[in-house]
Amino acid sequence: MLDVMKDRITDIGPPDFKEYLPPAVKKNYGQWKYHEILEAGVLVHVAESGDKLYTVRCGSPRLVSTTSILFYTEIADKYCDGFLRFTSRHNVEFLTTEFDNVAKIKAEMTEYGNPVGGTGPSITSIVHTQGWVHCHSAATDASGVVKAVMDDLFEYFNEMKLPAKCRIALACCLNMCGAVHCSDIAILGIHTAYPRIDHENLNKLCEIPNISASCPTAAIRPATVDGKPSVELIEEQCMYCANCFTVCPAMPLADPVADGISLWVGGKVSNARSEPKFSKLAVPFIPNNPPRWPEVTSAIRKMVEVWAENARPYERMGEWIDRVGWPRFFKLTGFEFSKMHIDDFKYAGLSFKRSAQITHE
Amino acid sequence: MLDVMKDRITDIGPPDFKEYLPPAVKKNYGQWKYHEILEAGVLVHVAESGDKLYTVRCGSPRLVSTTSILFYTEIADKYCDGFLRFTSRHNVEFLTTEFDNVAKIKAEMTEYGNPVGGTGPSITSIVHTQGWVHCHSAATDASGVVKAVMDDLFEYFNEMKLPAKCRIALACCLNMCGAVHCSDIAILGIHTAYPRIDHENLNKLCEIPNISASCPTAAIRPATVDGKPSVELIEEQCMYCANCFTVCPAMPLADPVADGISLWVGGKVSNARSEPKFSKLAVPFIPNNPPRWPEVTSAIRKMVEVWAENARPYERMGEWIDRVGWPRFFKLTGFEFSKMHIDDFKYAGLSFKRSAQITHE
Amino acid sequence: MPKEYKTPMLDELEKGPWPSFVKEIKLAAKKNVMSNDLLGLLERSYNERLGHWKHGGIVGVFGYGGGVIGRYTDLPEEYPEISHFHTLRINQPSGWFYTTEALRTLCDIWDRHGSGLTNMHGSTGDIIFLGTKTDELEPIFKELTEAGFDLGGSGSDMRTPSCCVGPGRCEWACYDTLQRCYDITMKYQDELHRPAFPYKWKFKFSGCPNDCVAAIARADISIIGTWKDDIKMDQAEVKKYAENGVDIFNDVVLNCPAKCMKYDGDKLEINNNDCRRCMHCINVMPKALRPGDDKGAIVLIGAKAPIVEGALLSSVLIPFLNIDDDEEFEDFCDLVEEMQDVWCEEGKNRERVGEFIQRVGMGNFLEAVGVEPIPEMIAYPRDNPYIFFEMDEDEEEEEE
Amino acid sequence: MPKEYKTPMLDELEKGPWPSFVKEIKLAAKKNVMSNDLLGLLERSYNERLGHWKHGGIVGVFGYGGGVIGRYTDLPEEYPEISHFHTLRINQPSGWFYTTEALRTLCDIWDRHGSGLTNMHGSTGDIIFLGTKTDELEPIFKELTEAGFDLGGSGSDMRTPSCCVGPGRCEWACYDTLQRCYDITMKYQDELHRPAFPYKWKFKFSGCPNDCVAAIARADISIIGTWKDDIKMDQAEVKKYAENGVDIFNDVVLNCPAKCMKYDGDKLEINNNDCRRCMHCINVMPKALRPGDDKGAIVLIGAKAPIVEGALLSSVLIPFLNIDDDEEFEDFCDLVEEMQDVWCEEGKNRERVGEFIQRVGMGNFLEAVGVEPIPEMIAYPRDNPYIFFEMDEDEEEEEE
Ligand code: SRM
Ligand code: SRM
Ligand code: SRM
Ligand code: SRM
Ligand code: SF4
Ligand code: SF4
Ligand code: SF4
Ligand code: SF4
Ligand code: SF4
Ligand code: SF4
Ligand code: SF4
Ligand code: SF4
Repeated sequence: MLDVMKDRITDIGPPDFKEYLPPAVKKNYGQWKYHEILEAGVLVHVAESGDKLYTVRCGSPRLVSTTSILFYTEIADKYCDGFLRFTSRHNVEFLTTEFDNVAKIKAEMTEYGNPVGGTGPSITSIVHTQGWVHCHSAATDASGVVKAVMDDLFEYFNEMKLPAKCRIALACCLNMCGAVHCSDIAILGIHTAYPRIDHENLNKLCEIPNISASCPTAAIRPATVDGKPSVELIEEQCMYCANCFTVCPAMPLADPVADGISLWVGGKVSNARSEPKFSKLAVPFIPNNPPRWPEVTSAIRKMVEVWAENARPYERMGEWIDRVGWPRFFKLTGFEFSKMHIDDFKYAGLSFKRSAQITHE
Repeated sequence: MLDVMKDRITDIGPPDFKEYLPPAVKKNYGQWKYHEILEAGVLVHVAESGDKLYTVRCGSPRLVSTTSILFYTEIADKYCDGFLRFTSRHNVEFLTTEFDNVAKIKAEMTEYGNPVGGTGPSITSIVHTQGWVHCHSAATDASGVVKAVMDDLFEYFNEMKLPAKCRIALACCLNMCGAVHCSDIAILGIHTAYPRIDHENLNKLCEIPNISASCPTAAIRPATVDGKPSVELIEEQCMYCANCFTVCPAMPLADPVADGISLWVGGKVSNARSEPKFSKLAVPFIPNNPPRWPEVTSAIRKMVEVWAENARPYERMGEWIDRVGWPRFFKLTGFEFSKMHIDDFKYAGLSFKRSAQITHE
Repeated sequence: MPKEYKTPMLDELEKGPWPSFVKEIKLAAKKNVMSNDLLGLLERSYNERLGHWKHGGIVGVFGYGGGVIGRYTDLPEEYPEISHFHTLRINQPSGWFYTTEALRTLCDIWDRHGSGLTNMHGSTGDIIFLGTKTDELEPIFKELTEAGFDLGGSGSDMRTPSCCVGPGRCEWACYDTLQRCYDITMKYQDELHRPAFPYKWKFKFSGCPNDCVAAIARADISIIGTWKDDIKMDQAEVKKYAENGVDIFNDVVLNCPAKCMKYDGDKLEINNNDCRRCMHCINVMPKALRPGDDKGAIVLIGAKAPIVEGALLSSVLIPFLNIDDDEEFEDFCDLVEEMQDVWCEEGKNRERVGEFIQRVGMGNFLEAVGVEPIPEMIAYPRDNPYIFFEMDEDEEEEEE
Repeated sequence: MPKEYKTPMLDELEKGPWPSFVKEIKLAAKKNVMSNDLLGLLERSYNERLGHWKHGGIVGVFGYGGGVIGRYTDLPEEYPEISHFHTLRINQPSGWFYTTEALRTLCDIWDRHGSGLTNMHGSTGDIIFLGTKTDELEPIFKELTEAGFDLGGSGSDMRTPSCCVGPGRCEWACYDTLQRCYDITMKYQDELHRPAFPYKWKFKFSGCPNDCVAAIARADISIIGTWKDDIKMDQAEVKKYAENGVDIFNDVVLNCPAKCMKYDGDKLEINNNDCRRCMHCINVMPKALRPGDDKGAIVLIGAKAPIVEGALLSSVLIPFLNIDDDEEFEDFCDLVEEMQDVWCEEGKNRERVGEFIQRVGMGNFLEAVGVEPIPEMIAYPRDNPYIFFEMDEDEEEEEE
C-alpha cells in the first residue's frame, strides 16, 4: 500500500480536452458553418474556412471490452490521425477530413460489428444503465433488453425513414440512471412486489428514522417485531419505488415474477418546436422474459410503427400524440388503458382532460 | 304565521321555461341556422324557416330595482310581445322579429340608462358579486368597482374594436362567487391582514377543530388563551384566505387599510382555439380607493390597451400572452414583477419556465 | 319619515355611461325604508372602506334548508331597517326567459315584502331578492309558490342549475340545454331544498364548446354539447367570407388547435378525424360551417372556486352522451346519484366532489361509481412511475 | 484455469445486427477471470430473472469520498472472482474526445488491474471501469493520475460535468461548452471528490437549445446556449431548400412555436422579437438560417430523476449569460457557490436542489441567493390567490 501512496497525485481533474482535439477540429474550432447528413450515420461539417470534416457514427453496445476499444484505436490511427470521440448517447464517432475514408471506416467497423447510423430522423443508441450486469437495484437487465430492442429496430438505425428523431432510453429501476423520463420511448424496470423486511438484521444495517423518511407514501412505520426494533409496512400504500431499499439493504424488493418492464412514451428534451416534455405511461407492466423480451420489443415496434405511419414530418412521438390525442394513441397501438394510467401522484389533477376539446371517430 | 302555512306549496321548482318563450323562439326552437352581429349589441338569428329574430342586448347593473324591472317589462310589452330574457352575464336582452323595433328599443333603453352593446369582440358586463352591499366576507365593494371600470371601458362595450372577446369578472373575496378564476381579467378582493382572533367569544361561536381544519396552510392551532379554549395563529403561515373566517365569525380579517384588490389576467372558459385556462396574477395588491378606484381602472385599461394593440385577431388575452410570453406582458404593461407572482402553492413547480424557449428584445 | 342620507361618495357613481347601481338603490329607496338604510350604510362603507355585515345566522322557510342567506348589519342601532337583511334565492326559469307578467308578479311580491332590490341574476343563476326581514320570509315564500316560483339552493345541497340559451336562440346548441336543465332541477327538488351533501353540488348546461354559462369553470357537473360526425361545410359561403375580408388562412387555419385544416385559397378542407370540436372555425364563419348532425354532450366533473385546495376545472367523465335521448338521460341521472352516494359516504365536510376526486384518485373514484376508465378522461397518462399495481385476478393466478 | 460457463441464454444475444455486449464480455473473459465469472453470473441472472448483487459498502481511494461504487455478488462462493466487483468512475475529457494513445493507456491500466470491461461511457458521462477488487483501487488510481486522468464524482457531491461537442464540431454552439465544462470541473475538484452536499449536484453544458446532452432533464445546473439578436438568414439558400423539396410552409412555418414566421412562397420572414430561439427552423435549413452573433447561455436549475418527489425539469434562473466572458463566468461561479451554501445550510439529506426549491418556494430561494425575480423565470404567474404578502418597508411605514 505504501508504495502506491508515494508521490500520489490527486485532484488533477480530467485531461485538458484541447490536447485531444483532432487537428481539423482545432483549426476550425467554433468556426463551423453548416452541416449535411450524407447518409445514415455520416455527417459532413463545413467550416467557414471551407474545410470539410466527415463524421462516421458507429453504434456501440456501450459495455465495451478493452479489446474492442483497442480495435477502435486502430481504425482511428488508420483514418483519423489518431483521434476519435464518443457521443452523448455512447456511440463512437470517427472524424476524418478525407471523404474517401468514410466508406473504409464504415466497412471496417461494420465488419467488426459496429454498424453505422443513428443520425437525423432515425433511432440512435439506447441510453441505458447497468441492470443485472452490475447493479443491486435492478428490476430488469439493461444491456440485454437494449440489444433485443435494437436488433428489432435496426432498420431505423441504419436508415433515416422516420418522421423525426426517436430517442429511446432504458433504466433498470425507478432511480432512472438513464434519465429516461424525457424520452420518446422509455423502458423502465419496475418492481411490483412489496419490500420483504429482514427484521432480523434491519436494525443492524439501517437507521429506522431514515427508512421511514425515505418512503414517498409514508407506508413505513417504526415497529418492534419479535422484540427487535424494526419497521412495518402498510401494504396498500406501497407503490414499489424501492426508495426504502436504496436507503436500507434489509428491505429488498427484487422478485423473479413480480419484476418487469414498463413502457413510457412521448417525452423529449430538445427545445425544438415544443418545450421539453416528460414521457407518459404506455404499458404498466411486462414480465421479464429474457433473453429477448419479445413482448417488450413488439410493443415498442408497435409504437414506432404507428407513429411513423401517422405523424407529420418533424413531429416527435410526443408532439404527434399531443396533436391527435391520447385516445388515438391507445386506439392505434391497441394497448390497454387502465386505472393505472390515470395519475394519482402530486400533480394528478392537472393530467385530467380539463376541456371539451375531444376527437370522435 | 299559521296563515301563511296553510295550503303551503313546496318543491314545485321553477316555472316551466316553455311558458316563457317568445312565439318566434317557440316556433324555431332548435331550428336556428346562423346568426350575424349587425352592430354592437344587436344580433340577428336566422332560422331554417327563414324567420329572423333580432336581439338587442342592454347593459345592466345587475343590482336592479323593481322600478327598473318594471320599465323593462314596458319595453318588452311594447316591442317584444311581452317577453324578455337575461343573459348568463346579467345583461337584459330584448328579442323581436321586427327589425324596426331594434332602433326603438335601443333608443328607449339607452335613454333610460341601459346602453346597448357587449356582443362580439367587445367587453360585456362584468360578472360580479355582493361586496359591501350584502356580504360579510368582502374585501372590497363589487358594484362600485364594476361601475368605475365599465365607465372607463365603455368604448369597448358599445363598439366592437378589440381583437376578441374580453371577459372581466369581479369577486369581492377569495371565495370567488364571481368564479373569476377563468376570466380574461379578474378583479379579486383580497385581504392582507391576519385574522384578529376574538378569544373571548371564539369558543362560544365556533368549533375549534373545524377552524384548525379550515386553514389550507395549517396556520391555526388550538390553544388556551386567558384560560379560555381558543386558537393561536402562526402568522408566517397565513396567506389571508379567510377560510377560517368563513368557518368562524370570531376571526375577522377585514381592514380598511389592508383590504384591497388584486388583478388577474389571461383566463378563459371557452374551448375555442385553446383549452380553458385559469387567470394568472398580474397585480397583487391595490388598496381600496372608493368611490372610483382609479388605480384599478387604469391598470385594467393598460392591460386592455396593450392587448388590443398587440394581439392578433381572435386572440384572447391569455392566448396572446401565451404566444408572446409573460416577460412581454410585464414589460408592456409596466406592472412590477415580484416574488409574489411566483407560485408557491401545490403545483408551483409546473409554473416555472422549464425550457430554453425564451424571447430576447 | 325615513332618514335622509348624504351620499357624496355614492353620488359619484351615478355619473358615467355605465348603468348605475346607485341609481337603482335610490330608486328603491324612494319607495322603501330598507333600501334607504342600505344607501346610508353603503355610503358609510365607502367612507370607512369596510363592510358592515355580520356572519349570517340560520334563517329560512319551513321545511327548506336552503334558499335564504341570513344577513345582519353590525350597526343595527344606526341602520335599524336593515338590522335583518336576508336574501332569497329564487330558482330562475331555464335560460332566464320571462314573460313580463311573471316579472311584474315578482316585483309586486318583492315591493310588498322586501327591499325592492334584486340581482337579475345571482352568479349561480338565481333571481336574488336582496334584503328582507325574517318575518317576511314565509309570506314571500307562500306568494312565490302560488305564482309558480320556488326557492333555489344554498348550503350543502344541489344548487340551482343553469343553462345557456341553447336551442332557444342559438344555431349551435347540440342538445336541449333548456329542457335538460329544467328536468334536472325538477328531478332533484328534494336535493335542492334540503342540504344533506358534504358541500355544494352545482350543475351547468352549455349547448356547445363555447360554453356560454362557463360550466367547465364553475359547476361540479358540467354538461357541454358536442357532435360526433363531420362539420357541415358550405364552400360557397366560405368563399363569401373570404371575399368579405376574413383571412381564412391566418384567422382560421392557423388558429385550429388540431392543425387539421387546409386551405388552398379556394377550398377549405377539414380532417374531421382529428378535429377537436373546439368551435373556432364555426365561430368565425357561422354561415359556412356548422356542427354535424350526430349531436350530444360531454359530461365533465369537478370544477370549483379556489377555497381550499385551489381552483379546479371540470374534467371529462363521459366523452359523448346522447343526452336528448330519455334513456341515456336516465342513465346519466343514475350515475349522478351513484356519484352523490359515493361522495356523501366518503367525502369530508366542505369537500367539493372535485377535491374529493383529487384526494381519493380519479381511478378509485371511477371504480367506486362503476365507470370504466378511458383515455378520453385524461390530458395525458401519468408521467411518474409511482403506480399502485393491481393485477387482474387471472394474471395473479398465473403468477402463483 | 477459469471455469467454463455454458451460456445458452446470453449466446442468443450474440446474434442480430446490433453490437453485442455479450460478445464484449466474452472478449474480456478470454483475458480475464473476473469477466469470466461475470459471464457465468449473468447467465444465471437470465435464468433466474434476478440480479445477484448486494448493496455496496463504502470503498474508495484514500482522501476521496467518491468515484468508486462498491459492489459484491451475493453468491461469492460460486463466483469468487467477482466477490468484489467495484466500478471506478473516471472523469472523461470534455466532449469525449480522445487520442488513441490515451485510450491505449487506459486499456492497459484496466487490463492489468480490472475486468477489462468498461462503459464508454456512464450515463453521467464518466469513463466507467466496470469491476475490480478493493485492493486494486489504489494502484489503479495511481496509474490513472500519472497518466493524467482523475476520478469522477459519486455520492453527495458535485458530479462529473459533461457537455455537448459544441464548438468542436457544431455550427450552432452559442458558447464554448467544452471549455466551460472543463473550467467548472477544474474549479470544483474538491467538491467533486469530497462529498459534503445534501445530495448530488450535476452540471451539464449544451451549446444550443437542441440540448444534445439532455441538460434540462438531468442536471441540477443546466447551461444551454442561446442568442439575443436576429437569426441570420440567407434567402437564396431558403429558396434552394424549397426547390430541393423542403415544404417550408408546413414543415417550418407551421411548426414554429412562436408563430412568428411568414412565408409567401418566395421570401421567408421572421419576427425575431417574438422568436423563442427554439432552433427548429435552423435545424431544418442549416445552410439558410443560423443563430445570431450575440451569443450566450441560459442557466437553468433543478432537474432530476423521479425519486422521491417526482422527476423535475430545470427551470430558468438566468435568461442570458455571456458565459464565454471570464468576468460573467466568475459571477456565475459566485452564484453557484452561493446556491451551494444555501442548499447545504437548509437542504435536507437526499434532497436535490430542485426539490429544495420546490419545498421552500422559488421566491424564497431567489431571495436567499440574492437573485432578483424576473418573469423570464416562470411559464406563468401564480393562478391561485394564496399570496404571502410582503409589503415594501416604505409601504408598511405609510400604512402605519
Ligand atoms: C453527437 C451529438 C452531440 C454530442 O456531443 O455527442 C449530437 C450531434 C448533433 N445533433 Fe443532437 N447530438 C447528440 C445528442 C442529442 C440529444 C441527447 C440525447 O438524445 O440524449 C438530443 C436531445 C434529444 C431529445 O430531444 O430528446 C439531441 C437533439 C438534437 C436536435 C433536436 C431534434 C428535435 O427535433 O427535437 C437536433 C436538430 C436536428 O437534428 O434537426 C440535433 C442536431 C444535431 C447536429 C445536427 C448538430 C450539428 O450541427 O452538428 C449533430 C448531428 C445530429 C444527428 O445525429 O443527426 N440534435 N441531440 C449527440 C449524438 C448522440 C448519438 O450518438 O446519437
Ligand atoms: C347570450 C349568451 C348566452 C346566454 O345564454 O345568456 C351568449 C350568446 C352568444 N354567444 Fe357566448 N354568450 C354568452 C356568454 C358567453 C360566455 C360566458 C361568460 O362570459 O361568462 C362565454 C365563455 C367566455 C370565455 O371563454 O371566457 C361565451 C363564449 C362564446 C364564444 C367563444 C369566444 C372565444 O373565442 O373564446 C362564442 C363564439 C364567438 O363569439 O365567436 C360565443 C358565441 C355566442 C353567440 C354568437 C352564439 C349564437 O350563435 O347565438 C351568441 C352571441 C354572442 C355575442 O354576444 O357576440 N360565445 N359566451 C351569453 C351572453 C353574455 C353577455 O351578456 O354578454
Ligand atoms: C349571491 C352570490 C354572489 C352574487 O352576488 O351573485 C354568492 C354569495 C355568497 N357565496 Fe358564493 N355566491 C354566489 C355564487 C357563487 C359561485 C358562482 C356559481 O355558482 O357559478 C361560486 C364559485 C363556483 C363554485 O361553487 O366553486 C361561489 C363560491 C362560494 C364559495 C367557495 C366555494 C368553494 O367550494 O370554493 C363560498 C364559501 C363557502 O361556501 O363557504 C361562497 C359563499 C357565499 C356566501 C354564502 C358567503 C358565506 O361565506 O356565507 C355569500 C353570501 C353573500 C350574501 O351576503 O348575499 N360562495 N359562489 C352567488 C349566488 C347567487 C345565486 O344563487 O345565483
Ligand atoms: C453508473 C450509472 C448508470 C450507468 O450505467 O451509466 C449509475 C449507477 C447508479 N446510480 Fe445513478 N447512475 C448513473 C447516472 C445517473 C443519472 C444520469 C445522469 O447523471 O445524467 C441519473 C438521473 C439524473 C439525476 O441525477 O437525477 C441517476 C440517478 C440515480 C438516482 C436517483 C437520484 C435522484 O435524485 O432521483 C440514484 C439513487 C440514489 O442516489 O440513491 C442513483 C443511484 C445509482 C447507484 C449508485 C445505485 C445505488 O442506489 O447506490 C448505481 C450504481 C450502479 C452500479 O452498480 O454500477 N442514480 N444516475 C451512471 C453513472 C455513470 C457515470 O458516472 O457516468
Ligand atoms: S437505474 Fe437503478 S438498477 Fe439501474 S443502474 Fe441505476 S440504480 Fe441501478
Ligand atoms: S417501495 Fe417505496 S413506497 Fe414501498 S415501502 Fe419502500 S419506499 Fe415506500
Ligand atoms: S366573493 Fe366573497 S365577499 Fe363576495 S359575495 Fe362571495 S363570499 Fe361574499
Ligand atoms: S386566513 Fe386562511 S391562511 Fe390565514 S389563518 Fe385563516 S384559514 Fe389560515
Ligand atoms: S354555449 Fe354554444 S349553444 Fe349555448 S349559447 Fe353559447 S354558442 Fe350557443
Ligand atoms: S372545430 Fe376547431 S379543431 Fe375542429 S376544425 Fe374547426 S378550428 Fe379545427
Ligand atoms: S446542443 Fe446545439 S451546439 Fe451542442 S451539439 Fe447539439 S446542436 Fe450542436
Ligand atoms: S427558432 Fe423557433 S421560434 Fe424562432 S423563428 Fe425559428 S421556429 Fe420560430
